[in-house]
Amino acid sequence: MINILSIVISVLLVILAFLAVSSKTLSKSIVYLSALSMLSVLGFVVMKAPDVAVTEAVIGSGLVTALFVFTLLSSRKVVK
Amino acid sequence: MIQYASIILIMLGLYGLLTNRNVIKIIISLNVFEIGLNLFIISVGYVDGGLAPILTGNSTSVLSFVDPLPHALVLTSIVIGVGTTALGLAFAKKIYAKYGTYEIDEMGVE
Amino acid sequence: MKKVLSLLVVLALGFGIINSLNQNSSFPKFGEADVSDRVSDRYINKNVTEENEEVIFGEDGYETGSSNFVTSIVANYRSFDTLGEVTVLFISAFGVALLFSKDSKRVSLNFKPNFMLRVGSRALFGLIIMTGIYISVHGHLTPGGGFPGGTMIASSILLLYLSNDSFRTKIKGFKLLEGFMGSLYVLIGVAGIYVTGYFLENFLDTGVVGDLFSAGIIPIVYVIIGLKVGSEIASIIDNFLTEEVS
Amino acid sequence: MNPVLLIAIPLLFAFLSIMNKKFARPLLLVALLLDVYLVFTISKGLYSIGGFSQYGINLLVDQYSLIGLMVVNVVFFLTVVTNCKEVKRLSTVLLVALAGVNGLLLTNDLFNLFVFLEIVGISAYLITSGNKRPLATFNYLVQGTVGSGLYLLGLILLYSMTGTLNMALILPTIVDKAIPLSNLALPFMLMFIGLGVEAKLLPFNSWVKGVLQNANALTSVLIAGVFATTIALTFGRLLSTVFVLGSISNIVLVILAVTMLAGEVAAFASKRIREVLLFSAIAQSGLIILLFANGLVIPAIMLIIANIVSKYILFTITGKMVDGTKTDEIESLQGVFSKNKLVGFAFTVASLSVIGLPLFFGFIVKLNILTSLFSQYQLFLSALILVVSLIEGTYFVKLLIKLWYSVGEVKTFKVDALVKVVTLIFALGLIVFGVYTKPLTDSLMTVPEEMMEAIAERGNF
Repeated sequence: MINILSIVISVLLVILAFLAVSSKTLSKSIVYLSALSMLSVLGFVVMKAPDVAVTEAVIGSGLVTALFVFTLLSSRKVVK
Repeated sequence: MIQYASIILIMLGLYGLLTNRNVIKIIISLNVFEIGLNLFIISVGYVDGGLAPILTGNSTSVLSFVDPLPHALVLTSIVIGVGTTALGLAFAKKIYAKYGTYEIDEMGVE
Repeated sequence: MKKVLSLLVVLALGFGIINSLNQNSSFPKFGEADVSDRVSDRYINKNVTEENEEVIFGEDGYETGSSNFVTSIVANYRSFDTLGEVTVLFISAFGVALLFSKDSKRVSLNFKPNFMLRVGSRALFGLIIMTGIYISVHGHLTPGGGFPGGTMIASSILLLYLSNDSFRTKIKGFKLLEGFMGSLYVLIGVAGIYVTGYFLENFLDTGVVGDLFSAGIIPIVYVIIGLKVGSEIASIIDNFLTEEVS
Repeated sequence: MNPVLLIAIPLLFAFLSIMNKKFARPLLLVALLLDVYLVFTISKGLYSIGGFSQYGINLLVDQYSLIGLMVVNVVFFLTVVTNCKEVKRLSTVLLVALAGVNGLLLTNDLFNLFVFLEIVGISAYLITSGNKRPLATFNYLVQGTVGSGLYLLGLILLYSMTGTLNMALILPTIVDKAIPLSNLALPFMLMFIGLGVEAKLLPFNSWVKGVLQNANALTSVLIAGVFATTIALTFGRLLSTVFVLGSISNIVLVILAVTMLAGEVAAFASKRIREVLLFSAIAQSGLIILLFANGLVIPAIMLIIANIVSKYILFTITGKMVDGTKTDEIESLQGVFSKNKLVGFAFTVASLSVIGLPLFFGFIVKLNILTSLFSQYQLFLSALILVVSLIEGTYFVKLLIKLWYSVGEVKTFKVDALVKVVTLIFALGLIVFGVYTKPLTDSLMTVPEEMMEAIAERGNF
């Protein structure tokens, strides 16, 4: 069971990472990055690292995404 | 399996750094690189059938736990990653204020 | 062309790493790490100086009283790393503030907060900040600790930003909190030198494993870390939500 | 005194300094003074943090780190004092940088080293952010982060094989467990690349040009002098007490040789004075790491000391010169020293010492390097160093002639009395040590033994 789960997670991780790196639009890239980070939380849980999972969920997935979005928000203003 | 995936993630991050010419995309690639790195570090301490490193109820330290040291290292590296990401984005905003674009190729020769 | 070349380089590098790890007889295969061979063994047994002994939940007299091994490493065995890490975040937050100019106004979000958002976010604010504090305080018993706890506190402030258009955190207050907490961390370390002879030594009673009031300075340090990280991240968010007045 | 105070005091002051901006600069000066005082009073030994002997983090004070601490702290202090105006908004950053630099020199733990590397790195990004070239600094940030990421990857591989992070324990554990050299090639290569980014080695140093090209005196002395010295010393300790190069030593040597040659050739071809110094600095750091990789610890330390002193003089004077004349084209700077004879004298002494002419400290260093290499029968390397010195001599002499002899009108620039005094004292120091080297060589004698002692004692007390 855990084995299948870890295989699914691995495949999804690679797909999402590829999408995040090669996607054409910035906002899509950021969403993929956030999803990748969320998925890595699952990976941490599978590898029995609850502390890291909590931290990554809050900091990596939440805060970093917010910072990216804020940067995009402020730059969109200047264009107009 | 996750260990291989994490190495592929590190490589994808490097690939993104080499090919992308957009400041924000470079920071995103950097983050992919760091996530891969963190997963790899945790995978080094994983023990099949090991317990999560927290003593609860009536468990004792004789049981087999996964290696807690990499977890502590990853906590540090996640926080450091946030620091550099925030700083990188601040520089990205500076760059945007100066050139009006995130594309390095459109900035002209410095 | 450049993409293909980079792909080839990266593929070769990745293949090389995986290959050399597979052939490496000293590198443990995934899931086969031998913890008893590493320093972590001593950390799990909470005894670095003498022979290994069993640690039982609910008893006292161990080197650190934290039932979460990761916390005992982060806030005790390798506390110096954590001090450095807090410093990294501190200098990043300071740098972000340094890079943005002084005359700035808030980034206007493209929507007016409606009634639901205002009430909901205020209700959530309390919940999130309580969760954050709980996680920080219970860092030595449950997963989590100062870093996620502090970030949660900071994100509750982010919520206030979203709901209230004229809200502006008092950065001065955060600066004071941040500086005060950082100094406190260093001073606890220096106190260790004079009480027991070692920097950042745990000079309080370690108590019973599993109690809330146990583990000596670990919970204190973790709460300090939580507040410091929280104020640093709040000031980063604040800086990102302001833009230069041109 | 406990050496941890060298790190704790600047950190404490940094945290205090953000509460009230007015006190930031006085706090920086006080911290620097305290650190300089402490450096000369701490005693040798292994200091544990938290009291966990070899299982926790240790700070190691031996002759090697003591010399490094003295040099770095004193030069850091003088740099701040002579550039008091530029320091203002960076006071907190400099406090943290001071803590980071001392930490890098003292720490005896691989992961702790990574943390301090990040601290020093981030403060370096912020120090260089003042040059109004955000893209260059961004480039530096990305490369630095990838570099330290690769270092971390190598570190964790090493941990998974040896089960320890203590630098003094790695080598004994490798011997105990009989880990074959081929298995160690990957982690050491990754760590070498990671540190190579910060140490300005060739394929990984494209950040240097953008960051230092337009830098003022403070930035360039800090980055090219203080930080470069610290990284070189840290690298040196890893190369001599932790790394087993084995099968990758040839790759490493090629990287270093190419770094040196490319640096000197680029310096030779350059038309701007700051670029000349910059590329020369790259070549020098290649040479330093090369010496460490060959196990020549004493000549390497001598070269590091000669380097930081001459780099301080050259970059400070150049920075002031460029500030005053608003140009750094060598052609338009012709004859500047004919109006500023004292400063010109210091500059000349420093550059002649870098080339390695007799009577100056640089000569003793080069002689020492060559004799050590000959005694190891490293003929190829000695030839390489001779060729490199020749190129170096040509462009420095060319530069000096241009700067002394005026054709037509001459630009002038003002230098504070303090800068004059400090650079002159350093220049005289280069001459004095060039004639009478005994005290220095005596104090360096025991360095290699003491470095190995920590390993022999396996990080115990």
